[in-house]
Amino acid sequence: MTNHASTVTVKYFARLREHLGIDTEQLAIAEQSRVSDVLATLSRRGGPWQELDSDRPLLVAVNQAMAKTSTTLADGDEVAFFPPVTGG
Amino acid sequence: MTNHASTVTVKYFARLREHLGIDTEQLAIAEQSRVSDVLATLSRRGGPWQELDSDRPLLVAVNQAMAKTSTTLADGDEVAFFPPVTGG
Amino acid sequence: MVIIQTNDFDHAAQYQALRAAGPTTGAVATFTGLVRDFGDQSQVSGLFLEHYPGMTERVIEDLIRQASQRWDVQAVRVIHRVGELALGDQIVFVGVSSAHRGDAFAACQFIMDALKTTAPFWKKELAADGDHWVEQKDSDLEQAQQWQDDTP
Amino acid sequence: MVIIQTNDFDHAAQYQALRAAGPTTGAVATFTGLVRDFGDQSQVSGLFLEHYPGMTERVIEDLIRQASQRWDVQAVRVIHRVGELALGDQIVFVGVSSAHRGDAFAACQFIMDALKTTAPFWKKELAADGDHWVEQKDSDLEQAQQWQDDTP
Repeated sequence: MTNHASTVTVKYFARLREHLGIDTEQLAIAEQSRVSDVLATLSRRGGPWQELDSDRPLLVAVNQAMAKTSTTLADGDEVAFFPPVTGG
Repeated sequence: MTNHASTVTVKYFARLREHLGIDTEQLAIAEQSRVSDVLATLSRRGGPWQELDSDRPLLVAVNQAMAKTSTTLADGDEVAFFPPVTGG
Repeated sequence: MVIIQTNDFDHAAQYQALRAAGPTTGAVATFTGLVRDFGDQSQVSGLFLEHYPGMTERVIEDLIRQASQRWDVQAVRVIHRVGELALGDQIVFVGVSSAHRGDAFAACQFIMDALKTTAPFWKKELAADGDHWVEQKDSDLEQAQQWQDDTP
Repeated sequence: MVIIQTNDFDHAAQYQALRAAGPTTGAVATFTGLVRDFGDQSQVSGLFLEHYPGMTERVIEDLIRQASQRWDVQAVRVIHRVGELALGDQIVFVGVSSAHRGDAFAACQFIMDALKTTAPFWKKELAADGDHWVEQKDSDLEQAQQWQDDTP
């Protein structure tokens, strides 16, 4: 049984935000979860969420700094998923 | 005896203009004269003019385009002598 | 100085602030990006720009820090607009003042190139036949990559 | 557009003209050179700038032609002041508009670098301990040289 010891804020931007129909949510995660665990959890919701587990280029930031799927999360972290950036 | 068949306008700029105390003059030259001939003629005036024959960096333009000491001059040409440029 | 805003900005005021950086300021380089009349698809009528508030400012401030370590830079000003923009509108301003022109040019171009690939902004092109999110360009990645190979 | 003048110029008006180059203008790069508080010697109070009228315009127009052949350039504006200038005064403006930022940056920097070594301007620094003509810098020659090695 999973130990829901931590809560992270998850944010979605741009095409991903529109596709999932949500811009932010609170998510309970097990201690020592990695970004890849969060992605697996989210993609199990099915429907548009399966895109999170696909090959489509997807970037992740943890606490507003670029991160990797192997990054370990702590209670209160802010995790953001978004497509490659296209500003300027 | 030199054949004074052509006349050129000679201009001097910047440090050179101040050093020679002149900014422009008309000069009679032999046909088929080169820029180097003009420099030799001018430097024979002595005093500050000898600088024209020295190693000091000196640029030359003929009809407002950069030229060489080997450039041949024609009647009515505009010859300009000046130090390396320092604008901008 | 980094500002993210929906309103338009006054280019002249930015330039004058850069020019006034100090008596040893000899060079001011500026770059301005405008909404232009073509994109991934044709008939673009405007743009919608989304960003990640907080992270955007952090990323750009870090780029300014990197530029200041690498080049002789006296003042840097970056403004990026978000929200809905029309054709011809100003999108982004990067301005750098320095004692030397080479440093002003390099720092300005570095910040702009790096901003395009690392600052969390996303552009959606608005068009008569439907809006669409702009895809990242390989040329932008290559342009940003070159600064990692160069030694100033 | 090349203008040599003794009067100051309006940076904002130059930028607005470049910005209005057309609906496909996506990038405007500008460079401005200012009289700064140090030179070959210390205590510079100002500059006197001399030029070769006629040749100056030809040389700069040729640089603009070269830039237009090498890069995608929509409008170029160059202004260079001559006569007596004070500390902090604007000396030179080079502005380029283009569809693409890389072209705007490159053309702007190329014209500025080449102008410094090929346009017939001469600077005299005015100082309390005597005026003196500025010597050409090796760094300027090297900066201009690099454009001959590069392939855009």
